[in-house]
Amino acid sequence: MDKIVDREALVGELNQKLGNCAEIFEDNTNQSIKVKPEKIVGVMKELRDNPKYDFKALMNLSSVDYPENFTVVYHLNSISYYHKLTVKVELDKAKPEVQSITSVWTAANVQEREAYDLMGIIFTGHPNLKRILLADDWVGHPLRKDFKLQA
Amino acid sequence: MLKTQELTLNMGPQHPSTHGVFRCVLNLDGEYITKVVNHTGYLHRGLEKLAEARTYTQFIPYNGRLDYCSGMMNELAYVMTVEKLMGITEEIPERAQYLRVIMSELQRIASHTIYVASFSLDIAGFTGFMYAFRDRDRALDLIEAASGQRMMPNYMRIGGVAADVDENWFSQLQKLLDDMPASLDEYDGLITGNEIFQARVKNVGIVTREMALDIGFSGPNLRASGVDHDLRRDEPYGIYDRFKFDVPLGEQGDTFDRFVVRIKEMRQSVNIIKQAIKDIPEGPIMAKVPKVIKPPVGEAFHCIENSKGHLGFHIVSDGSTKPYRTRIYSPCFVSLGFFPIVAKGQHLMDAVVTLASIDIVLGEVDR
Amino acid sequence: MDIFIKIAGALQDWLMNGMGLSVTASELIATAVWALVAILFILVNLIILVWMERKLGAFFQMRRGPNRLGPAGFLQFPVDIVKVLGKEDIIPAAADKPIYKIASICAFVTTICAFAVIPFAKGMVLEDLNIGIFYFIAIGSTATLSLLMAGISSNNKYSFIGGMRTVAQMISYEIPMAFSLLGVVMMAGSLRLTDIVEAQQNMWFVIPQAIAFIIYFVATIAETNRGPFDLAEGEQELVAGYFTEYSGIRWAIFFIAEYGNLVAVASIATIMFLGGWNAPFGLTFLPPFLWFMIKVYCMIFMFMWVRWTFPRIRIDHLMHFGWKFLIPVSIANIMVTGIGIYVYRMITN
Amino acid sequence: MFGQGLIKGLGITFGHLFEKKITQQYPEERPVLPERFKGSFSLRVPKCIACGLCSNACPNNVIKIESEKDENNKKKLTGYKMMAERCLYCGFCVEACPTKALLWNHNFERAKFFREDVNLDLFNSYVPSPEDEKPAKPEKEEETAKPEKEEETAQAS
Repeated sequence: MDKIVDREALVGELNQKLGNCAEIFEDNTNQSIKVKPEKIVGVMKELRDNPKYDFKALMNLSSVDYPENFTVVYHLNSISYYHKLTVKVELDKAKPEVQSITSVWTAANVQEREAYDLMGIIFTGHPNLKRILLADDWVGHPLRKDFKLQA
Repeated sequence: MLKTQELTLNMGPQHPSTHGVFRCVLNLDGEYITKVVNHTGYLHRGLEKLAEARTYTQFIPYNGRLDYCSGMMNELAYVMTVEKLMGITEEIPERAQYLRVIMSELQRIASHTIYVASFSLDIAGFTGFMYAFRDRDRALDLIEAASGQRMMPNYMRIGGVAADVDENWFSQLQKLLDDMPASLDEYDGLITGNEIFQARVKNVGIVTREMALDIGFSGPNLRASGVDHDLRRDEPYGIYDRFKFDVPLGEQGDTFDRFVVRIKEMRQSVNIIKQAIKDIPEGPIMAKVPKVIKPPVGEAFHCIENSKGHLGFHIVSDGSTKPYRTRIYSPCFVSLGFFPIVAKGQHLMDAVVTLASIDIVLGEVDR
Repeated sequence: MDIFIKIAGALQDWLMNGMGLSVTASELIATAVWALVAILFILVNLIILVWMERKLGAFFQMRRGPNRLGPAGFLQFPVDIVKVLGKEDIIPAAADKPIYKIASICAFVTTICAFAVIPFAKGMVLEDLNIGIFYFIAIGSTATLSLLMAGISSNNKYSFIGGMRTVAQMISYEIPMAFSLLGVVMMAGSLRLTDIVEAQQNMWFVIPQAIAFIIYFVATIAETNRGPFDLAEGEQELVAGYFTEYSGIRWAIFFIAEYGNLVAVASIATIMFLGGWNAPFGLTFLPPFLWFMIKVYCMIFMFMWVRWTFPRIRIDHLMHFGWKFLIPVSIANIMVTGIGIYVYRMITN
Repeated sequence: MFGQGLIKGLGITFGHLFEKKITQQYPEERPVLPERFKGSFSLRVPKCIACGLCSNACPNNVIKIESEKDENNKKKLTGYKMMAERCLYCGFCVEACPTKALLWNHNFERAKFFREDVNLDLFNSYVPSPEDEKPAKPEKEEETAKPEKEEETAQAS
């Protein structure tokens, strides 16, 4: 199956370089780490530029509306080592704000706009945080669990 | 000195070369583009939200509506993600695995021929369009014979495939495979080798290696920029590790490379299918999966090499029969972000070619 | 010699003697009748041409083409014209209405005018001008104006860009076209089209003027706005170019004018390079008029073949090709022709 | 040399000029449909046991079943409507049918002038045929789904 990074070493290195920012996140995939929302840009830059990890490409930027929090999930993929890493950021239900990683990967631009559009997560520092799929005058964020499906 | 003024041109949503209902607002200085703003969402159907209201099995047919040019592969990506979530990836029967490979490569041929066709049409070569559609139709005929539908096959199932195919089907497939190289040579002669075509597409819309990774290109677009990365070879899913094939690469990442890479890829697909036909065993085509699918709590992200790039599904399960969250990572949507960057400074005619070269399907962009 | 000329003579005779009209009046009436015949000729050709374009396009693409109305779909276009006549004539609210309305008619008129000097056979010409080819080129360039009128008056951005492209393209390609014809004129020693045809009785000018023929061929494709030089209509980026806003019969007139132009330029190519009505290899069993038409249709087949094979060229390449390649080559061709004629005269004298 | 590609292209198109045409003259020439072709639905009413599995399997709530209990406390079908205007043609209903009462047919000419006309009323439009009168035996519900076998036998009958 997927090659997975040695998470303990990774978390240790990140914490050492950027201050206390990351921890191992236990789930069924065994490839996730949790990062503090205000440190995400630094962590991503490190993951991209550190030749040991070499995550040159951001793949998926997903967001999940869990009952207790919003989670933004970044799936990273290395095209040289072919290993994978899932970076999770847990956000407050009342104020879902996270730093935008557009400066790290341009690919995040549209995906962050989509996450804002459908899930209502605010990406601070995004150059153009507007609705991308829905109409500009749409009310609400449809992928949230409290959004009522009609028809 | 005469006063000049920029022209704002709304290209789309109804426009011959925006491949559907994509709209971009162009600022033109003469015929040169100074600014592009993308507007998507005209085909948004809320598939991610719909998935939350369907059971795992019931969502399979909706995947054909994502990228309607490569329905088989979308379904494959979805069912493989669910299988990963359930932990039954290893239990898929051999014959089903082979059928999956054959079908997805067949669909790749169909999808790439549509790319050749629409690309040819976007530089006003109508005849190339018809030749490519002739071959696409034969591939679709085979998909229809196997699944019952041409474009939205609903053929993949969680744990296998829906239906088996017989000897007659294989002999027809063999005929298509025998004819395909000649057809590809025909595209090369009519389109690729044409000097007017080359003058139109070479050195247009160049995406360098670094830029391609930065803007999230994947699949053929990424390989056209010279990045040697193919999920089928590097992180083989299913049984792709059993086949030998080359991964064609482009040199400088212009529209010409993106076109040529796809034509070469079709040759490789033919190659893969030929190997698969030779080895395909008899046997069951469905694994033993419960009738009601209830994956354990957790999440899974799986990515396959779709015809447009890496198509991924991120499914979060809460243990019930319906997914808690389904996120579709669509290659076209991410790739489309490159258009405002690359089209700046281009001629209007080049912008059309640039847009056509990344092979967007609006069903997947807007979901 | 030819049945048409006999009819013409008989008509004029009848008008003068039978009706008792004066010579001027009878000539006026006869000319009006011939003009009408010319228009009819264009329209009949048009039906064949549109049918041929559709069929050929379809055959190149392994389709069947129109095949429902009439034998092999031959009546498709006449029926289409009837349909188009019944359509609403939409004029955009923001359009410059008078110009918008007359633009399509202007395009048609210039096409008709071009036919005035074209000799279809010996004596079968409306007006055998002594500056025939000059007249043809002059009339041909005015067609640009009507397309520009259409493009600007529509008040549509696509039309506007299309109109601008037309002007740039047609004016640039006017020059190599005229220059390529100059070599032939030098060899024939006359601007009169009938004289040029007579001069080709022994050898068609396509042989000594092969380069000029190719230049003329390319330049006329651009002149008639056909693929691969159909930038003005550039469907993929400009929707339909200068006639985006046109509908109904106004659109159809543009369409007719385009095909009329095609016949005109193919006729000129036949007259200038392919020996006009002269039968090849002494095969005189067919009447000259038929030979002329066969040659014209061979030319048109070439135009269609090129159109259905090649993709569209980019506008800056088009300009470079016109100004940096075709014009120098055509000028060189004139010089070589001049030297050749000079040397030839020196030898023969 | 410049122009070689152009001439080659011209050669290719000329080669196809007199070739056999590949298009179909549709209304006169009927398309050859594969056996599994999903055109429209037909319901063999006597075989239907009104179990509702098809309706459950449907992703889009297309199928509306009306049934009543008869004297033996057995369900009897009294209405079977398909809102085909929102049907995905996925075929899950046909796969789910335990008695092979619901089948695909090859009637693909389904275009109608009004939207409502697309919907199918399979119960009322049923034409009885002797083959359908064989006693309907509900198959044992298998633990594992084997739709491929079901489909094959369904088409064979």
